[in-house]
Amino acid sequence: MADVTHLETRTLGGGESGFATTKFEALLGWARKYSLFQYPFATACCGMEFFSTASPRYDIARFGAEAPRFSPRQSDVLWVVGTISQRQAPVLRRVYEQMTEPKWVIAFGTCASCGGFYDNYATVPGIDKIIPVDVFIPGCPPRPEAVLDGLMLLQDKIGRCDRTPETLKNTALPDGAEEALEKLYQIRMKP
Amino acid sequence: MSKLILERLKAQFGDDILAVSSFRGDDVAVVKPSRWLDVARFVHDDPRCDCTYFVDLSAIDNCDPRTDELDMDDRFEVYVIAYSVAKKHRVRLKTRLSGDEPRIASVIPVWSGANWMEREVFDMFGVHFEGHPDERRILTYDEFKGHPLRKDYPANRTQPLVEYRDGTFNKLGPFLQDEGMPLNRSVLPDERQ
Amino acid sequence: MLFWISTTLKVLVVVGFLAQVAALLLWVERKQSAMMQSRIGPNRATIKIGSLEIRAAGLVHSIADGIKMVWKADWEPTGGDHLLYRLAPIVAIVPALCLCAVLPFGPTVFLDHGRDLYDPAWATDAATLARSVPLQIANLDVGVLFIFAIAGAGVIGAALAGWSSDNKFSLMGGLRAASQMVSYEVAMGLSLVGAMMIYQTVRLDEMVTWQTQHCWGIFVQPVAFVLFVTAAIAETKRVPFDTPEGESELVAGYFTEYAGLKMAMFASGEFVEVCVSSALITTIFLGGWQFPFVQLTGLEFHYLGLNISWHWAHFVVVLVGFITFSLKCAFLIFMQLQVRWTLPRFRYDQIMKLGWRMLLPAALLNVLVTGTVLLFLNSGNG
Amino acid sequence: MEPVDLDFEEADLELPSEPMTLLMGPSHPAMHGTIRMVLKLDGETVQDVDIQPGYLHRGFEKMSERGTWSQVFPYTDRLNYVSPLLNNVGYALAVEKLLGIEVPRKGQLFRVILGEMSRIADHLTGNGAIAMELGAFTPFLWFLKAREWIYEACEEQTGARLTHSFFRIGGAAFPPTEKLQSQIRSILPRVLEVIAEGESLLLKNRIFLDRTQGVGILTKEHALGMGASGPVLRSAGIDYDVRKDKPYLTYGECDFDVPVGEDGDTYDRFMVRSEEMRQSCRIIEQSLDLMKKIAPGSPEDAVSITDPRIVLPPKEKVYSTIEGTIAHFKLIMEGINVPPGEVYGYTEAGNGELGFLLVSRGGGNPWRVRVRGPCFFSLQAAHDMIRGKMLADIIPTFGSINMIGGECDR
Repeated sequence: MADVTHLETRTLGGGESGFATTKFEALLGWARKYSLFQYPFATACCGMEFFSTASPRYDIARFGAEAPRFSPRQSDVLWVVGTISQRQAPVLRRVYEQMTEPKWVIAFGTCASCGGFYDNYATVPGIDKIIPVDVFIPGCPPRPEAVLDGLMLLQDKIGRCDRTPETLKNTALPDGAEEALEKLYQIRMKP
Repeated sequence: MSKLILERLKAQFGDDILAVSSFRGDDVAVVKPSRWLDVARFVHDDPRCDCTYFVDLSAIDNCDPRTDELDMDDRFEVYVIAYSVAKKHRVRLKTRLSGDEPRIASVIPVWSGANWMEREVFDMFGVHFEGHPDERRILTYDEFKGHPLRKDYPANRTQPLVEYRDGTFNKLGPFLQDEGMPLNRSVLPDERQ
Repeated sequence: MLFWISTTLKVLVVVGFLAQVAALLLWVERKQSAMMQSRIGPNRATIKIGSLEIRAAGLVHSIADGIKMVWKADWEPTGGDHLLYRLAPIVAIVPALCLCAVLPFGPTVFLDHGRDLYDPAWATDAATLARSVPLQIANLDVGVLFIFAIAGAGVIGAALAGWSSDNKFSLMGGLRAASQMVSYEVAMGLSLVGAMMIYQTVRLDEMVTWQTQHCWGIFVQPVAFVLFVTAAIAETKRVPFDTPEGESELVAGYFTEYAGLKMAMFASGEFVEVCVSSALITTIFLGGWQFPFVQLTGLEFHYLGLNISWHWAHFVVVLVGFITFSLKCAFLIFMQLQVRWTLPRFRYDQIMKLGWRMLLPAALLNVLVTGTVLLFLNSGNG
Repeated sequence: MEPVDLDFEEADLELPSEPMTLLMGPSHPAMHGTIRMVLKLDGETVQDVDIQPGYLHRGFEKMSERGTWSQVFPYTDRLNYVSPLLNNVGYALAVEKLLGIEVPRKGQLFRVILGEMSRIADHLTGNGAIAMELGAFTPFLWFLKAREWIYEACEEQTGARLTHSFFRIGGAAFPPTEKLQSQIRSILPRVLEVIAEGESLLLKNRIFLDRTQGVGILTKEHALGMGASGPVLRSAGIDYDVRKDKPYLTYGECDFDVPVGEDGDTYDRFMVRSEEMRQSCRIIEQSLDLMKKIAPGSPEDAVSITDPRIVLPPKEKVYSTIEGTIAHFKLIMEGINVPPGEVYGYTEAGNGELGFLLVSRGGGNPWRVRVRGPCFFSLQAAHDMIRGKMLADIIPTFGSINMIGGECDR
């Protein structure tokens, strides 16, 4: 049985003060948090849900993570979207090294986080074997809502200047959310 | 399904067609390795077969490392599927190769599409194709040792190109060998370690 | 003394405005694309002052972008030419800023206008002119020619960036940018020749004066207007002419290897160029700061049997002129940004074909037709 | 006028011009993250290209040999992840061919309906990607908006947005929900409207036409020899659609057309895809009507067969009866006992003929599962579509093949 204590992760919400931050650092953190240029390293199935997250319904642009920059020099967040095979690994490593500081990495989906059910000769069992990761988003593929949650978790961490790896956790729906969703659904389904 | 192609093949090549069968509507002809290219060309060029559409080319490893010798005869079955768009019939040609230095003629002169498929078979099974212009690995990388789809290659023997980071991770590692798997996974001998 | 004070003030205002314009246009572009794509667009960033939360409909995101860019780590390629690499973004943005020097962004301000407000003759009086401030930083005799000379230097920035980055994608982007900008400069210059023949001047303020007295340039030179707008979009390297930085082909084109502030300079240089080209189009074809039927003394409408003379105070005339100029520019900028989200991009050779085989002959033809008509009219008169 | 440098031999010059080698990908925005192209460029012209797939090779075929027959389903989802349900159907039909069984009528119609929904999602993404890669971002997002509605309907039926693993050997996991008819009927007109809207932005646009027409031409003979299939083959003018040529499920009863192109260029592939979406809508409408006609309670009115050796018993039986528990245990732990044999089952998936060559040696595990991923073949044909064209032409050509990494590299 694995030791559970080290699995504890911080939940969304902040309010922790482990780091002595000056006003200037707080300002930088604030700016970085709302100006995340992303590098989508989209390889596999999760890429479809990554598109969905950018699509009109979920609109990742609301969080300031709009501009995809395909040049690693100009990007802040590396989204590793999908399975990383052994053949792809050097490429990923290179792209990570090419990014300029400060940089963050999000492991999007189970395959990127731990290899998923591709436990074989071809795949890397989790990108944190190769590069450091800030946020793990579980799911195969994760729903866009989970992706947005993961992005918010990252923003929260950036605001706190916190670099420990974290995993997105299940959060319960607030009261009345299900009824509201059902109502929304009824409205949307009207011909 | 008409068995026209199989009859034509038998009439043309006689004993070089080792066996024919039609299982669930799939017409299969097993060919001697030495006549592989000739049969393929016949199927493609013969106006009554007219199989100009290249469907698939791959291989099957028939060796069970728990019971069989690795260099057994008939270890690899290479097959090619061809289809006739006009006549709407298809045929599967097969040939059997020994496990020791498997070698067969390339069918690229007949169907140019066989190029990547033969590279894939070479990559996955180690079957060499004589006359292939560009025999490189295609799905795995050049540094890869062995041929992953051979039955004696353990499924989870990785050959990383990038050295794994050491250091502590604040999360669970990937699934271990015996975690979360059904009881009857066919774990081959050296996979157990 | 007045000259130095007013010039310094004007330079500060114009450059200060252009420095902000990138952030503003970034916001406009984002929100506009969001509207077209039935999205919401950026809206999460907030500035908290006490209990007050300012979101400004996502404008705060642009501020965050700016701050982040400044403190993003800089990077330089190990190969390539380091001096040129550092010089390139400066060369890219400075010409665009220089262009603003000759653009008249409002009517001349007369400081002692109170002397004789409604007599049209006072505007040409020598004493009045001595105490006047034209809303234009430098009133050069060469006017339009200065613009072509300086705008031509803009290409060097892109080419240098592509060359010194030590990256093949950058190199191709730089080459594409250079050839495209040089080609379109020809069509751009020729398209204005017709307008210059009609206005009989190359000075921008006199062009506006001509349009104030007669009619807007777009009505006498419609072909030149279309050609000039097309060439101007090509010069700013925006969709559909954005092959030098086409994302799906060349990753980020000539500034692939630029990070942080240097990349921000390229990006904002592009927005400044959009702004300047809009101002130029306004000045040459849309009557500059002139509001229809407004003369130096106020509203003058003497058509269709109506005779309306509504005298305004001088500062109102100046204000109306300035606001008109800004609105016209804003409209053109908006149009240029809108093109970005609707059109696919050209292929490199198609751009060249369009430039050399369509725009250039059309511009030459325009010169010919304008000349013939002018000759015909003049001979008829005299 | 004679060229000035007619006398010069390129090699004699002090600085002879040489072709430039350009590595494109795998992390290039247009290469979908999984393809690397090594280009030999003469200025902007592509002299030669070496297309290198394999960056998403995840060992599908090896993994299939390790599990039971049913455990392959989740892997098939991730082959062509744009239209997972079509892969599910393809694999299920191949295993059923090996077993020699046929699914009840309602199950067949259900497969057709969900499969065609998936096909629409696939083509929406593919066509949107062509537009996006040409720089027109807006139509792409409009198509994504429509795709969301399809995902929503699929989620309602199967419980998952993207990777459904819904169909089973011998049927489906669940019968259709009550909302099936109303939901799909309300979605289809709106999807068609979005398609028309997106096309109105593109098809009357001179730039789009110039960029796609006459670009990336694939000739008939070449397409046949290369084994290209689906929209890529049909755009080259060959009328081959598995749904018509060897009807499976209930496609034989449906009235639909197979759009065929003429030139085999990028524009034709775009048009074939968008026409196929309209035909898919027709198929779905007809299938919904056919499904309504099934008498309730008749043997046809079931989505799965009842053979306990193949289909899992209902959950209440598993928990309440010993027979149910044992059947469930045997099926899960040992897998479905498939008799020895070798079949090639093929269906029309989003990108063309999706074939599964299955070899069974008896017992619960497959001996060999070979997938004929249609993109792998189309991508191979891309070599000749790209060579000799310009650098910028690679992007729409490659986009119109609709290369899906999971299916191509497996």
